[in-house]
Amino acid sequence: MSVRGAGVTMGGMRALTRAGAALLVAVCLPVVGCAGSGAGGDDGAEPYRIGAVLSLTGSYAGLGIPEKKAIDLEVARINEAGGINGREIEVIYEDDATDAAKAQAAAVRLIDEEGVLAIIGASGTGQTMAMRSDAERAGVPIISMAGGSVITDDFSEWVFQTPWPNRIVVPFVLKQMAAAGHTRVALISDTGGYGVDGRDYVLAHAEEAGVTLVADQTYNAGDTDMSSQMTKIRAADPDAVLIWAAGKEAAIIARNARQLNMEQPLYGGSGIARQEFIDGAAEAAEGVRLGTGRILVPEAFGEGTEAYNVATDFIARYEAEYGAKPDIFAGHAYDAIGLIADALGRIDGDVTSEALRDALEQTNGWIGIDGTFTYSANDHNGLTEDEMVLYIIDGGTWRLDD
Amino acid sequence: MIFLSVRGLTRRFGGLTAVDAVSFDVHEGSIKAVIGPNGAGKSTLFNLITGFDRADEGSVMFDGASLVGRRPDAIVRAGLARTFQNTELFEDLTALDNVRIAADLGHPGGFLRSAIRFRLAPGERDGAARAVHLLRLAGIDGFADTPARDLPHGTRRLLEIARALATAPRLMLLDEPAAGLNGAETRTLIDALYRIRDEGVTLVVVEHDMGLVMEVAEEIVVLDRGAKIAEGPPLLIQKDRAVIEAYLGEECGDDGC
Amino acid sequence: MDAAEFFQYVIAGLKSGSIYALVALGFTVVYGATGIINFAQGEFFMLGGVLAVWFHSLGLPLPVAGIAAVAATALLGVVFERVALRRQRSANPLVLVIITIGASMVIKSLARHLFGPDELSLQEFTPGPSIDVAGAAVERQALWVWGLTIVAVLVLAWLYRRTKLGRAMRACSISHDAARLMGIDTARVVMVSFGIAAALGALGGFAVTPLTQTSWDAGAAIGVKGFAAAILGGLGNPVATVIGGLVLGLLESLSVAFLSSTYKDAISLLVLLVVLFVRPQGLFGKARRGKV
Amino acid sequence: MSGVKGSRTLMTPHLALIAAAVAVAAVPLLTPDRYVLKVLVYVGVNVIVIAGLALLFGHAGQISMGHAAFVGIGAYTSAYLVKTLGAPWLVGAIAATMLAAAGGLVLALPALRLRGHYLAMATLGFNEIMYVVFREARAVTGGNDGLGGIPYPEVAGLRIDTPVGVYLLVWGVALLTLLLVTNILRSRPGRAMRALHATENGALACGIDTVGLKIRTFALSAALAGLAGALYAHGVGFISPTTFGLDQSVIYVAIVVVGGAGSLAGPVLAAVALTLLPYADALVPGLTKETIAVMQDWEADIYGLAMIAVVIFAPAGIGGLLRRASARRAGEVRG
Repeated sequence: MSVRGAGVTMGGMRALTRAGAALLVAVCLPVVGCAGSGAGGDDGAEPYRIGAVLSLTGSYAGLGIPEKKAIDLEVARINEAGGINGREIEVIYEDDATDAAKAQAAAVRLIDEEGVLAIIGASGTGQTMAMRSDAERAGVPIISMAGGSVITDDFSEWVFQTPWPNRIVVPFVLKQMAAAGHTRVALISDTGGYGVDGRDYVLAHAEEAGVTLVADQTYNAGDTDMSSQMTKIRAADPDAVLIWAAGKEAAIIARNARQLNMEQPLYGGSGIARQEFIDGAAEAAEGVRLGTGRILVPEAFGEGTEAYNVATDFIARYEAEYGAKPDIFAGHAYDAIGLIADALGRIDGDVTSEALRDALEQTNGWIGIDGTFTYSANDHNGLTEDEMVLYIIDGGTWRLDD
Repeated sequence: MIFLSVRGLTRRFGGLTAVDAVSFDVHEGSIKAVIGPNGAGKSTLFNLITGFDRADEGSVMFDGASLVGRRPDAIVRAGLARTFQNTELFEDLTALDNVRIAADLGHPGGFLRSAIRFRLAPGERDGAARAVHLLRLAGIDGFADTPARDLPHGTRRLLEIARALATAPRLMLLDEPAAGLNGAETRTLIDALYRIRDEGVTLVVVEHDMGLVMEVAEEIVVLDRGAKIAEGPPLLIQKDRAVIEAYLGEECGDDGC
Repeated sequence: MDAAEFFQYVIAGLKSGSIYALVALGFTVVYGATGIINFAQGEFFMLGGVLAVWFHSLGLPLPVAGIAAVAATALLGVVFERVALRRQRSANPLVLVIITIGASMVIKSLARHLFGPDELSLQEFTPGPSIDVAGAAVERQALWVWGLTIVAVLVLAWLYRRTKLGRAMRACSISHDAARLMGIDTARVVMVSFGIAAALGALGGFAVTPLTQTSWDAGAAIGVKGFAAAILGGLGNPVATVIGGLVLGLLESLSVAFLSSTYKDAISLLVLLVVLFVRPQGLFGKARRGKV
Repeated sequence: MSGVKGSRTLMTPHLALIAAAVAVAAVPLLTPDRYVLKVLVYVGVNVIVIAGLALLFGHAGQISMGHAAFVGIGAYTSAYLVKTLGAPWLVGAIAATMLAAAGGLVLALPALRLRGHYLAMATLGFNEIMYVVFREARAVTGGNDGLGGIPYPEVAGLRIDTPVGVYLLVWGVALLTLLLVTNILRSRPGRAMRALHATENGALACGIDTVGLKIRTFALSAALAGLAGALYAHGVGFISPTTFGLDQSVIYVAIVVVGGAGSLAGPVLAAVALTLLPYADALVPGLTKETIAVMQDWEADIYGLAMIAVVIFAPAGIGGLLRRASARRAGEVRG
């Protein structure tokens, strides 16, 4: 009897021993894992180490993959040309799997373990924001390729941004709509970061641009049909519909509008400046107007200008290497690595993260794909509405709207 | 003294009246049997009394308090325990732990109290000891460390009785305790039933084994198609015309006469 | 709101709803045969679309590409059951559920490796302007979606009621042991069920891709909707399941019409929770008898 | 009964936890690596969540596909109170725990009526609804952009702002949680949970108040998730809705099953292994750049296959393997 009594408790003890063993494994495994890693010696010929946190998997994989391609292409070109100040550039990639916590851990690893000078990334707004506090702590500049306005609106002296945020694109598109006489505007936006950010700017700038919002609908990523929302919009009888969305749902919206026999012109921004939108919406894409940068039709830069040459050169090299034209995300990445290379070349003396940040802030008139960048101590986006052009989709491709 | 009083208990499932205005009393310290052909409503009756099912009409009084509308666990805590026709044991746990869980009822131990402490409560240690004692009372203490799923059929029934006993009941409802038992096992069961009764637990037994019923029951209630058709001591029930017809009817149904 | 506009919302709801229904049918078929929820069901939907695009890009005509995609996905369902699930049949059902969760991760990721991270498009089966039905515009492709849903339900109903296999499936849904006693090869029934479920999901994916495009990650969101629809329908017979899907689609569409598009998912789920609270077995599920 | 004396106290088994505590304390001495500590903070947070879910799901048999939402409730509650309203961290953490517990009470209501897949759907629906709330209640949560710059934890005027400090705090709480959960499992409520899991009718017949037990277990499990959320928010400094989505809830359930229902050590081990797995490329030494790139690319496949492999080869989970191993050892001793 007494033995049995003890047996009950013994079982419990074993359970605890096992829990203890589990914990031991937990704490010992990584320790073993990390012994031996660490920064290498310092040598004059050591390459400049730059980190890149990209969404190579997860829902933003479509952004991260072209971004990586563009960075690879540019780094190879720079290094073949002898590097910068005689030193090559080495990029250490991290995949954040479109996850904020992973992005942050990746940033920590790049900073503390790889000792990078700067970080390119992330692909997404949330991931960028997650990396911020560690970048600030360590004093390492970040150049984000995400379009969220919050990235540079909520200012940090360590965070830069290459794409045109909604702060720039939304007012531009609204003004274009007003100029075309579409003053009664209906908005449909996604509930993800891009759509919500865009919607905020539409609400804030509609009046100033001279348009009235007559409908304001949203949808969620993954929705398969937006005809309810479009029916609602149709009932509001707008002059034009503004689609502020990224991803495949934008194409569904265009289709739904056509299916509902809506005659109103459709407008959009950078989010629909993708070939996949045209493919997905097919005929419904015809006549859709969108405001974004000039990369889609390089002639927009003005043939013979330096910007035109930069863009066509990049497009040609990218196409030769990967067999497809670069999209806007590749352009964001081209600018990110290019801005860093430019800043590195301008540093006199010790190349440190802080010196790099200062040099980035002094960027003045650097010509990239997203535009001509002029950063300053209080502007870390460096672009203006002047970089925007209005396209119309015609015959399955973009052309400048006249 | 009337310990359990059932009055006009009725339960309908759709168009079927499974239990139809059944009334009977159980005296303290007695053994009462409920018999009837298959589908007579015996198990449903037990479920109604023990709170596992809700009656449409009628009342159940136990030791002066109404059981109507009370939850099954509250009824157990009030001193009325039960077993199931298809045993409901904790299959992965040992026989000892099966009983011990029911024995836990006797002592305190909420979440907070359990979480923040380094010693077992005295009651919990006693619980283990009491569980062993109850297994011995049921004659199955040799199986204490065997998981319930590995126990022989007869032992499972006895274990369920031991578990019900661990809740310190004053009245126990046993649903076909002898089903599937062999002769020797039935003998063990009968002995156990007497011992339990002698410890002051009143018993109500649903049973098909007429030998057992006639031997242990002081009074018998006979159900047919949900209604009570007879009640009385075994000798009278054996001669009751309605009872004989009910059972003969059943046999005819099965064998095609 | 005039009648035509209201009808337009109803059309929209029925369109989403029938997509949910096709996915939900896959859940119900597997549930009936095995008693588990197959978390890879959404991935079958994704594969139907993605594979159809791929076959079509290889030069197969659209209908052939569609049939090939459905067949290939069905085959994958069967193989998945044989390789990953069969030997575990006796195990805890939870183990099977976890295998389906792991499989959904792998299928999704493999699809990205094979077909890339971007959206893929497919042309409409019968291109053309939408059709006017009582003042509401109905897309031609939506007619295909409905038509295929109806065909799928009829075939399923015929299978369940009129064929030996269907009777075996129904027997399995009641009790595997009983089915075995009746001489039914339960292992085969389960395998076939996975094939049918995969085919149903793939059919939905194929029918919808011309409307929505598809991509490697299209399965997860639709999987949740399909599960919700299946639960709403009570995880029982095909007709109830389809009604569950349509009700869910209508709930969403009418939320947009009368309440808010931002909260439509929350609203429809809230309604689902209330329904479950009132009827724990779903709208059409059979209540368990009060027997202990 | 005299032989029982030695094991009457819970002291002996607690030695294992004390040993674990020593090991936890030793890590920062062995490696000053911030990255390792950061990853271990995620591990510690998940251990707390899993301890609670193992109690609810693994032992009491009540499935919750909504635990990520509780983590989110805790994270946002604490972040909002501390960052926006300037409350002390301890107040934030306590409020986070309480509010998550309240959420657990709400979710316990369907659990009283629903079983199996229906309960799974209800809890899953709860997670989706909470996700919409996290996304739309922008004044509190910051919406999709998330909430950044959440202050480091501060206890009794001591600001825990070093990686080592955060690590020790999280693991201190994790160990304490394991201690409490172990005690509960070994006592009356733990046995009642196992009974409920095995057969609810049997539990009722033992006089167990299954309604109260479900409600309390849900609340406790949710409270632990909320506490974990508060630790996550302040340890990481940034939270956004995607961290608390349905995917994460599914992963939690998977971890408990992979770890083995009815076990605590198993799920804890599984939580550790499966949380570390996605970081393996950075934690395993000596990998070439190419290997790392391949591992990153195939991470989801590896994760999924690992999950499948464990449950196929050990259907009772890691806990089952441990039980078998210790039974074998006991057999050898006896033999």
